[in-house]
Amino acid sequence: MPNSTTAGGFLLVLAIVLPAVGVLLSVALGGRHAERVALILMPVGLTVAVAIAVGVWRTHNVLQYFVGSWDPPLGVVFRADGLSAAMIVTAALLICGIGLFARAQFPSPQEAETRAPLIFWTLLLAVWGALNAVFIGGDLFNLYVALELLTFAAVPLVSLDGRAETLAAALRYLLFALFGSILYLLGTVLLYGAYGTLDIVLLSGRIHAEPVAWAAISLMTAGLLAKAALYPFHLWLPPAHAGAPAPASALLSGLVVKAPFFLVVRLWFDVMPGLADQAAAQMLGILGAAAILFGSVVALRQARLKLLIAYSTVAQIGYLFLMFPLAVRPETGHSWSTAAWTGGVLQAISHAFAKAAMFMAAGLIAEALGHDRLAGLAGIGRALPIAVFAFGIGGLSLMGLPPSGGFVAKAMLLTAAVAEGQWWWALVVLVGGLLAGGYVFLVLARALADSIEPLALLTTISRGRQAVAVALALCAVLLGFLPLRPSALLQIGRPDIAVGGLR
Amino acid sequence: MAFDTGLAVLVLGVAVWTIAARDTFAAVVGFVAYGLLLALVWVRIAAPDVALTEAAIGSGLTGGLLLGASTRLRRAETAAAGEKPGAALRLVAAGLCVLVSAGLAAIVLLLPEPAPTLAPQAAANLAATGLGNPVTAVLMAYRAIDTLLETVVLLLALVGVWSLAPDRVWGGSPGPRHHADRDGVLAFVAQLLVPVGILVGIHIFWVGSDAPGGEFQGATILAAMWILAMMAGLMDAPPVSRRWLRLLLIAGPAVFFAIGLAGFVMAGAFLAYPKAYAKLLIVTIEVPVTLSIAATLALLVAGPPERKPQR
Amino acid sequence: MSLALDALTILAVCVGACFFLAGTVGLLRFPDSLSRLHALTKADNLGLGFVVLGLLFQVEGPFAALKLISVWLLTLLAGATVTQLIARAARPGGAQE
Amino acid sequence: MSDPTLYGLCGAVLVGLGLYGLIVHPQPLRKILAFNLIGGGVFLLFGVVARRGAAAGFGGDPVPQALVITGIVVAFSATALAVALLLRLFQETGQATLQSDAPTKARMDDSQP
Repeated sequence: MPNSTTAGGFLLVLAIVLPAVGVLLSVALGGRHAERVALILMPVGLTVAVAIAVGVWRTHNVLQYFVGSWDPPLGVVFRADGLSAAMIVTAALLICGIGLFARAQFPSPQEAETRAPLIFWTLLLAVWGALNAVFIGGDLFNLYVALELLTFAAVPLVSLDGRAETLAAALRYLLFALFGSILYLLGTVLLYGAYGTLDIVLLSGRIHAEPVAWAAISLMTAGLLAKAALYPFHLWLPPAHAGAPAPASALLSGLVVKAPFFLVVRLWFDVMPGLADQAAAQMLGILGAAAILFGSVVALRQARLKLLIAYSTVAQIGYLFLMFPLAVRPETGHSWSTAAWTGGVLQAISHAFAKAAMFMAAGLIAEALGHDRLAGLAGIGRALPIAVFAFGIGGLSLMGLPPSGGFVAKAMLLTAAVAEGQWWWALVVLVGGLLAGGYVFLVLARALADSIEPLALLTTISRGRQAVAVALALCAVLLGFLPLRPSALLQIGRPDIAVGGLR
Repeated sequence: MAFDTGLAVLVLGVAVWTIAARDTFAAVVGFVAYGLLLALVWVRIAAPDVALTEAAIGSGLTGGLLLGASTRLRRAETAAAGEKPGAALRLVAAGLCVLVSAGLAAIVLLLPEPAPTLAPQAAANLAATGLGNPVTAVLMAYRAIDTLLETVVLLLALVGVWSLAPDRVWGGSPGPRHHADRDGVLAFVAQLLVPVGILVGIHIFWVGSDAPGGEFQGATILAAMWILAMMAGLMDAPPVSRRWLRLLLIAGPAVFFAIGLAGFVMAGAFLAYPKAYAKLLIVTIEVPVTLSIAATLALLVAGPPERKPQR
Repeated sequence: MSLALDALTILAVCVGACFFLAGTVGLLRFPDSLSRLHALTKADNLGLGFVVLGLLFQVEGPFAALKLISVWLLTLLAGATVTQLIARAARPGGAQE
Repeated sequence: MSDPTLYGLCGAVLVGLGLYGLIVHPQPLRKILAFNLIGGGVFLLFGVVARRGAAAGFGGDPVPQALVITGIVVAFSATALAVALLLRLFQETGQATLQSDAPTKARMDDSQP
């Protein structure tokens, strides 16, 4: 680990500063210009994201920036390893897609400023900045501020339409998120009290297996689980994600819930590498399995498309946590732990693309029909073929069928489970895939059925918006062409696992 | 020691009251007392900067906000109180919470001796910042990025609050219009207190670089004065679409970002200050930040727009 | 000299504390809002006045003294205002806008 | 027992108390109140950590003290957002509860997302 700012480290600063300055500009210039600010920043931000990934890939080392030239533990460090780079690029691609998709829904007003466009475009940029801050944060308290930034940007998106039920959903979301933050902060306090630093790298060198560390990590993990909506903390998610406008749902389900998951990975594999407890990891796996089964079964019983997709998010989040019992090995360097780790991270990325595409498709369908009741979907496959196609290939990834990112991810989890003799996780993966197949086909069968009377669409849906949904779904498919082994990019910056892990 | 024990018992007593009180309004009153007592605790553990913040924001602003909400919700609160969970669940919850408290208490007793600290490093680098108050040095130099993101967090919270306005009143002013009763007590006290308060706020902010105080504490007092002036009807809350208001809100973070980025050129890093000008630059940041925070805090208390804009 | 000052301080602060005590007893024991307010403000204003007076013997320099006196004055002002507002709300017929 | 430890124990109990309130109170306003109570406890624990780290002529470690100031401001903005949401919900429904969503469910089915 280099002990000063690396070349290209300034890119990390830009990844946070650009969206944040965009937020300020949107507020200052007002709702008539907020969309333009966002559209100008999108390609710039995407370039920065790709540049970060290229930098990490070419140097085969972490990018690092010492903010204000202060050394940790006094100062704050930004760090991007392979995992951060992958997440940053994912976020940038999705934000660009969501931005393009949302233009028709939140157009700039011609004359006086209106509420929804100003809020949406400002918060879209805010979510972006907050996500980047989470992905590159190297300091636990700075990460707390980033998490709060994310919460405050995400919650108002839920209640953008001001209906009573979305207000209630937003309030419930906020209460869960605040509960999570305060637990996270409590853990941070204990770690500082015991080890005198908040810097992740310094902390990983000082932390021991002792009660303080256990308590701190448990509190932080519990808090993050509440934010990530892992079963049984999932209660807030379905109404919030289903009630939000489609672009916001895509953002929330695709990206926002991944941030707390990302931090759990940071805590378990970077803050306390090799200390992680097998029993605790099994516990996380059990919660994940419960989420998969519960979420999928409830999704099957939904009458509304957006709620179905939201419950499917509850289930898919469960897969993310299957990586802990499989990847946490006190004896590091085991190749299967690397496979499971990569599988979990790939699941996060491919689910982001697939779920965003599905929410977009659902939004378009709802916009065209004026409702999203499953019972009234007949004939929509003919009217909006591209949107339904996007939903279908997004669903492919959720089921874990090839070729899709979801397939690669789940296959890795599966092989790891079999190879380690923890076959029960393999069973969960398979059953979850079958159930996902059930609810995806449930929707497709309805959508592709012929309607008895000709379908009257409320509005025409532009091809461009359907194309965005397809493009994101295709990204999830493209991930399926990755080779079925630990990805080299994701391993950068984690020497302890990579030792025997890379083939 | 006796004083500390008494204070701790008092804090706990008020906290129990806040949780156990039947009436929400009474609970909020308990919370305000809790905040003030905590401020006293902060003085006892040698953190006067935090004491000021706790008294001003933790107790004052938060308390005022919650008091206002509890009076508006009075009817609904008593109705909702009936949904209290059964005794079994409460017992389980109590057990869980006792467990958490006991665990935390054990950890407090287990904390290492001597305690790890960054105080020596903070002291060693103090000269480079030109500041005398180490807490301000942490906020404005060592961990300036936290404070910078903090100003954005505040702005986002305000955007979130504003987002709750119904569309027909967008662009209008927050809250009900308070009519000035020129002979009223509130108008009288506001006329008398606001100038004094502004002076105190500026003073608290200004001494912050070398003594307890700083931008957050000063800004809170300024915000309180603005709220008082609005409540007394001396001035109306500004419509949220006003350009000057928007610029006032972003001025702080904008200058912070600008000087931070200038650090790339001047001192070779984001948010770094060249030694010779460090204090000057920090004060240049703090002035607009204080104003922006004051405006944001006051508007957060005022709530979302509720009146149609007048065009 | 300093002993005399200390004695004065102790005396004044004790007198102030007595007023606080009386005010608190009144707050708890009096039957209705108006008489409670009556007890509270009279006692507290005087009580705080004595405490400030007592502390004045200990300060260094006129500026600190000024600060202490302004604390008292501001509390008086705030107390009087809040009392007025509460009394108005408690008056039969309630608050009038 | 030194006074920072005493206040540390106090903070531990405060966290538990607030947690209890957060779980058992059905009213959102009481939950918000309980959240602030926990916040006070967590900040106090951080203050105790700071006090224990007194060195170099400072009465406490300035780093945690500064972080607590940031935390208090964040907690206030969170409270403001939550209260605004709650008041708006009350305006719309005449209720201030998250539990009984029976009336909202019926509307959810035929309302458009």
